[in-house]
Amino acid sequence: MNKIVSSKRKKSKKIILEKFLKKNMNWIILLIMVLFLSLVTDSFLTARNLSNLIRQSTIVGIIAVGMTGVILLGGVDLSVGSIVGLAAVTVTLLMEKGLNEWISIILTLIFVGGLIGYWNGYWISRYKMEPFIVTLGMMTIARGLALTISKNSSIPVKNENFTKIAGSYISIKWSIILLSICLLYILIEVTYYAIKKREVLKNKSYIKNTLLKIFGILLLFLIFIMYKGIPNPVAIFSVIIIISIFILNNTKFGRDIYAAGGNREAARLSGIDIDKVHMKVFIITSVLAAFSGIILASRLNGASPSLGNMMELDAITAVAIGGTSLSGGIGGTFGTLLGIFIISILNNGMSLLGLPESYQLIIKGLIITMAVWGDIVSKNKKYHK
Amino acid sequence: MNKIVSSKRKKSKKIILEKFLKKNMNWIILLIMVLFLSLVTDSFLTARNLSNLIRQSTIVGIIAVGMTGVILLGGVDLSVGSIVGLAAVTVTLLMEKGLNEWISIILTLIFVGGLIGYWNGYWISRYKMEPFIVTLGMMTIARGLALTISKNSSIPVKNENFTKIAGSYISIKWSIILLSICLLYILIEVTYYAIKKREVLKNKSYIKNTLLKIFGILLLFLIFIMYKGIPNPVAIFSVIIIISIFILNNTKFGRDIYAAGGNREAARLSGIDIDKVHMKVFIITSVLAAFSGIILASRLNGASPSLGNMMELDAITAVAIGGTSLSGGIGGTFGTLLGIFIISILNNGMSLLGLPESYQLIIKGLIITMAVWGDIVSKNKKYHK
Amino acid sequence: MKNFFVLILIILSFLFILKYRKENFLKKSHKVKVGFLLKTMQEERYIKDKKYFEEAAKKYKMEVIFDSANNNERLQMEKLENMIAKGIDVLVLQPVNTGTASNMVEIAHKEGIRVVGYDSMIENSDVDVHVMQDSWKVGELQAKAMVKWFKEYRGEVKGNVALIMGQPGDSNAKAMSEGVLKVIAQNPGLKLVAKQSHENWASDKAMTTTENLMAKFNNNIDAFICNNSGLARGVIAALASYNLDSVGKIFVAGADADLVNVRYVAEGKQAIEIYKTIKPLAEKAAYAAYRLVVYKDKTNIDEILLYDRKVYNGYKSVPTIITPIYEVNKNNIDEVIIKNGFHKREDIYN
Amino acid sequence: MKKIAVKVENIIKDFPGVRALNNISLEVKYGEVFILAGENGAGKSTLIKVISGDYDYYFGKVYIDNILRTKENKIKKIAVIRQELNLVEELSVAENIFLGRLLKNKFGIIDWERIYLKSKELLKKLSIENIDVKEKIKNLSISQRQIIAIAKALSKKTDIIIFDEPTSALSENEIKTLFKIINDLKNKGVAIIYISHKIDEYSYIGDKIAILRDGSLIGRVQNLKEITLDEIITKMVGRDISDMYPKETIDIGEKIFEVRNIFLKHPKYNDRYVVKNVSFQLKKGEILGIAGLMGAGRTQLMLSIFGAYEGEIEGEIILEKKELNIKSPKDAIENGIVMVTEDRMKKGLFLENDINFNVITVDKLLREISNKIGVLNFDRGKKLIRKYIEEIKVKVESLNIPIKNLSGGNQQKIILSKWLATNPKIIILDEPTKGMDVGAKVEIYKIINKLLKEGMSIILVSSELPELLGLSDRILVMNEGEIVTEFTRENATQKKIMAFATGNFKRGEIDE
Ligand SMILES: Nc1ncnc2c1ncn2[C@@H]1O[C@H](COP(=O)(O)OP(=O)(O)OP(=O)(O)O)[C@@H](O)[C@H]1O
Ligand SMILES: Nc1ncnc2c1ncn2[C@@H]1O[C@H](COP(=O)(O)OP(=O)(O)OP(=O)(O)O)[C@@H](O)[C@H]1O
Ligand SMILES: O[C@@H]1[C@@H](O)[C@H](O)OC[C@H]1O
Ligand SMILES: [Mg+2]
Ligand SMILES: [Mg+2]
Repeated sequence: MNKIVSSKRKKSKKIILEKFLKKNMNWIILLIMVLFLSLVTDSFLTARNLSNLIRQSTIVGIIAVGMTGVILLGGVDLSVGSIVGLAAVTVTLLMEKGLNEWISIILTLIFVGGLIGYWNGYWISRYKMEPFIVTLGMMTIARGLALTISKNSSIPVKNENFTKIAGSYISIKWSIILLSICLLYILIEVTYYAIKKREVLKNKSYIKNTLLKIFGILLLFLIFIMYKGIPNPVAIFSVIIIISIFILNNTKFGRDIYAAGGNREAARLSGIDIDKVHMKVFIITSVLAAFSGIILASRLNGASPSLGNMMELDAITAVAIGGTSLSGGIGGTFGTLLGIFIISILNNGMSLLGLPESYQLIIKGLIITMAVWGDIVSKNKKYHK
Repeated sequence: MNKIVSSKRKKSKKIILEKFLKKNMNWIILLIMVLFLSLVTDSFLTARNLSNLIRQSTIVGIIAVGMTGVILLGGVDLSVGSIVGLAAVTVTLLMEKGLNEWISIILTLIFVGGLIGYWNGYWISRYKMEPFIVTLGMMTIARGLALTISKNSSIPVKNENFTKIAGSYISIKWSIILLSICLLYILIEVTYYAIKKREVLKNKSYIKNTLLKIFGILLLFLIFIMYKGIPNPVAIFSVIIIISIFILNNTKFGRDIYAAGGNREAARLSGIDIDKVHMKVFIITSVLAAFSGIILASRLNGASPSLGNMMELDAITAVAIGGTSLSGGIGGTFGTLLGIFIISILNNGMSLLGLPESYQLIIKGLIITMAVWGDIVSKNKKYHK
Repeated sequence: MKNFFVLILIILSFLFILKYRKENFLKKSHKVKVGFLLKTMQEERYIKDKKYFEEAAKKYKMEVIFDSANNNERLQMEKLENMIAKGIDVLVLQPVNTGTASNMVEIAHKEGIRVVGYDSMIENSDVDVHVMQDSWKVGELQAKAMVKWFKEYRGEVKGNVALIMGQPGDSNAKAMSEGVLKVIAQNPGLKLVAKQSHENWASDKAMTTTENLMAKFNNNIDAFICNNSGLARGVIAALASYNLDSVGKIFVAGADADLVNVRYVAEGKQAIEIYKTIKPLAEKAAYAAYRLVVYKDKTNIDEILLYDRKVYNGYKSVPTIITPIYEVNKNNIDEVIIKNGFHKREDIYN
Repeated sequence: MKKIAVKVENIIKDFPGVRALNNISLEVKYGEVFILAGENGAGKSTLIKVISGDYDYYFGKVYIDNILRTKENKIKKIAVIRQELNLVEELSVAENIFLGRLLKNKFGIIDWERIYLKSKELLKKLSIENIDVKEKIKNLSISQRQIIAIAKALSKKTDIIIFDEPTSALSENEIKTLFKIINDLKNKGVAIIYISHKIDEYSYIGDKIAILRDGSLIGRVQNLKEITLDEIITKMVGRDISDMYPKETIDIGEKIFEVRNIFLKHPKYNDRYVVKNVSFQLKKGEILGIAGLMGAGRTQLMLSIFGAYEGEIEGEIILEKKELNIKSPKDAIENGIVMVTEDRMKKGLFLENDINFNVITVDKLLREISNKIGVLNFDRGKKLIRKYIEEIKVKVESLNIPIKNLSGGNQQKIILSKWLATNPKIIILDEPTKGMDVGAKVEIYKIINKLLKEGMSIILVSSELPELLGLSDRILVMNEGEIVTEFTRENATQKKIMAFATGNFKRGEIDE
């Protein structure tokens, strides 16, 4: 008889449970956090707090969307945090100079987001420099610029319209309409598949995703209808998320990103313009970071040059927790969204619990490690080299 | 006649100059900085300032030595800055509890450096997690720990001996003796080659290096003899540098690092225990960071939990400027030393010039980018993926 | 698949709870909830802020919801939102950024929560009350002490001064520095030879700056004025290596009166510290918060509490309770620090 | 009786979805050369990895010198030359040879002197003199690397050596040297397991043969004397292969493509040329073979035509009487020139992705199936993929299978179908059948014929002379970056080609 050299064989029941646990590690972490917080605090599971929480996640969330693209390419962008600060300062200064809010926003997106992205992209694609070091340099430069143009001080916003951009809510009526449209769209899609392409409905992960989407929308319904409607930044963020998922999955550009991140050389030899892909991704990321800075300035009613400090690390963390491999090629925005929520719930929960800052840091570090560990173990992913 | 498809052809004279410029980009940057600062400020080129400058570079320098190993493996360690803070706080607290300074130092090295390094190494080697994310988690955790154990406050040092460790100088007499020994060693080596292995002396880069070493030591002679002798931290740092160069070039462990960083799979199949190499490197790096924290506490006569903030980025920058490729396998400590000096001279110079912080940041970012660009262009190195 | 449904079920049951949970359920408790939101806990002094505030709140039978924001203004706004979700009745706020905190006041006001500005001025805002020391005055006091020192040790007010500033962009750092600069401008004999910000208030960076300056001016600097105690510690550490860490040789001033610095003052290494009285600050803030809740329906602050004077913050004149700041020098440590219970005698001397 | 070196019993090794080895038992004795034969994906490399101890988990037993291998007792005495070479590019030749076993002096410090000396010795034994032992691996060609990998295994001084396709990148001369060394080793009593797809090598050096198909042993282990090559092939593929090189006569048309005076500068050394003054023409429906030894510059020449060469290029490229300015592979593809590169894993495949992705991810195709703003039409994409996959007869259950789970042959077919979908005029094949079994090779050859019929022209770079001779209409021979001669199909022979490839004759000289 064969003897088993391997000691890995276990009873099948155990394996199934283990597999389940591993496969859904992030969801489990999320669930445990939610359960725990609901039981221990009075305020976590209120529509208001959840609405806050979702809104709070948008600032880093917008950046993390761009960062997902960068990390899919196997790179990293450390300059986004400083860009947030620089953009916030720039947009407020422009308005202070008397420019209309929309013009200020557009100028900021172009000159802060676009130019910095171009700079990063230039060195990275033209000279094949490491994104880490190029964006580290830019992180320093952009912070210096923010300090310089703001003369080291904070700038208030007096423009009411600007403040409304991130400060107000979509009315409950419109919120209901919008969410219903989303729901309808999903239902139509399902029906379409049911009629035209039966085989899709047999795909487990498709079903899982659809259920998840429906469930998510219902949850949002509850939250936003019970509390003021959809916050503007959340609406903006949702649009960005949807567009980015669409781009990554359904456009040539998205494909190019996966190809360039998965095997640079093979992609190049397949005629894909690697340099252009890098350039575009870094520009988009910077523009999104600038946009995030603008929203932040609007939320804060003003700006200071130190805004966005260390935000790059939060964004990277969200992407990593969301299962995008730091060596590129694998992952996507949907995971990042999950990552963002894990971090936001964590921050929100610890703050509701009134934990001291020092403990918050420790717990946050532990959870980051565990979440990424769960992701790695579950997908049997490994970092190479 | 041949037609030129590529437009890249240039005249040969230009090429030679260009080649020279490219090849020595970092040295040229260094030289320009030194020249500029010598002309513009009265104080840059004084023994005292240079002695300061070298001493100032040791704190980040010690960390950068460890970081060189980590980066040679293709990883990165973001936790070192927090370890500096945690170690500084720990060692002072232990002394406050009445422990002898040496015992406190050893306990700190073991329990802060060793344990954290083990933690990082564990996740990275056992689960093949990305060093970036593991050490990012640890960066947060260690900072939290530092805040917790110090109760957010600064801790004084009353122990005179401890203060002396980093505060005092090796007497001028001994400094002369030590430096002379170094010089002698080099001369003996050259003589040995001249007699036994003529061909080595024909090796351009060997001659260049030897001349560089001799010149360096003479310079140190001048500086340290004119000003108080060798500062203790500089002596310590020198020893660490020499050991690390030796380890990387002449021991199995060192070569294993290059192999593992250059081609993980090939190294593994050659019987190299990749996991162990990672474990060792991360432990050494943490211990060095802890050591750096201890020296910093000694210099400052006390510690506060926020010490070392962002120092990881300085260390990584130094390594990158020094020509170690962030994707692993290429580089070494000697380059890192150059990188450290570039950064230190930059910081020192800008501070002597009295530039405001905001400009300092901009210039620093630009120089980082240029230096690494120079390195990449000169060696035709590229980041892959 | 089955497992997935279990998961959904669990989540659905949560929804159930969510739906049937009335928000005002939170407000059932009768205790007044006061939110106390600091900018960070990463400085020594803030432990005291928290402790004194909690003690004082207890006296008024208020429940304290405490949080701090890691020096991050975005985070601070989020924390405020969390606090509001927890149902606070009144807010005591130390802004991370004095320039952009007005929005937080507005958010709180929209929820019917009144705001006490703490420690620093919340500019351009409709804040209800300020309880603060005057940061500008801190700088002024440091500089005046320096002038006195010059007269005493040098016979004339003539020499080189270095200003060691905190986080670039920090509004308190800015205010303190302006106070210093004004005094220097009034004394033509004083020359400002350096003015350098330090990222993260890092004391090791201050040490490096000091070393560079001493080399640059060949030890010819007479005074260092620092925005906080940590920076002053860096300066002292650098001076120590030249044996210049002594009041007789070089004047060093810090602010916050951290334990180590008070010790330096006692040992004669550092000339002065500024003690920003934290106990009265915290107590007055708790008092103001309490009154603001109790007299919710009154709009005129004059009828609610006693304050020192009105200070214009760019938007309106804010009723302000000013807490004292003191110079700490070798001779008054007992009186200023120990008697107030700020540090213990045995901690300072031994 | 010879002693038993390796014995395996009832080995089963599963990968997700595949049983790579199914109940394999065999033994290898000292002093014999044991051939492992089998198609791509038959499980040869997997068996090697089980034997050498790379895998911790498998069913069955492995004995080395009659000692059972366990997790605790891994017995690391076997030297393996792996299919995927595994050298560290940034390190020197010498260090790679001694990697993991660097020689030390009595203080435990690495003794570089001895390492260099020993490496030189080893290379000398392999009749390689032109490789500097201090040179970095990254500056070597693939064939040179292969030799270093062999040297590395030989340096281990063990008495069990496994060669997993050592000759697929070697020239005939080098192969001869290698065989001499293997023979010497055998005579010294070393046990050797030898894997190769070049079946004619078997009778040359082998003693025994085991044939694997789909993870199972076909028949028993036999003496090579008892079995004919045809029988081996039949057993391997499970059917008869009548004609190895099914060359079909196709009408060769007009000149379609020409390169003139191509010079390629070395990307690092400005004064060195990798390719010098190369000119040639290609006609419609023609297969132009290019022969040459390792490092002759064939790959670089092809890369330059394809727009992927990294250094400076001079010369003219003319397609259908139009001069092209090709700056990137994209330009080449646009103009109907495509290239199947020699290093499949590193430069051809997206290993983490499925078949779908691998076929469609070509700039041109992606653009073809997307609308103006770049939104992809997956239905159109799938149709395209199916069409070309069917055309090339890849048998796969689904297009969602990760490409890394396919055998080498199937992977190569996927790459071919991807290029076909771009509608090329000229296909450059660089070692297209490297490391493939006979069955898969013949299939590739059939595809090549089909392509010619459809009006394409092919440039075939290959180190396997029989393949070149069997398929090409004309053969160019390169030596040190230059084309030294040209043969027609009729008057080319292996011997003549080698004479020119080795530089023994120069351009214009007439042989014999
Ligand atoms: N790491 C792996 N994961 C999954 N499947 C694998 C793995 N390695 C090999 N396989 C599969 O196992 C089978 C045997 O592969 P193996 O590499 O042993 O074949 P081989 O006989 O060496 O083929 P070739 O001649 O192409 O080298 C193939 O179907 C292959 O796809
Ligand atoms: N990227 C590169 N950098 C430096 N040298 C290179 C590079 N690529 C190729 N060379 C050199 O160019 C020469 C030609 O190599 P090429 O790969 O074209 O040979 P080949 O004829 O295809 O041989 P084979 O593939 O059998 O090794 C070799 O001497 C090689 O060392
Ligand atoms: O007390 C100081 C505070 O006023 C300033 O704003 O931040 C640093 C502290 O040390
Ligand atoms: Mg194989
Ligand atoms: Mg080739």
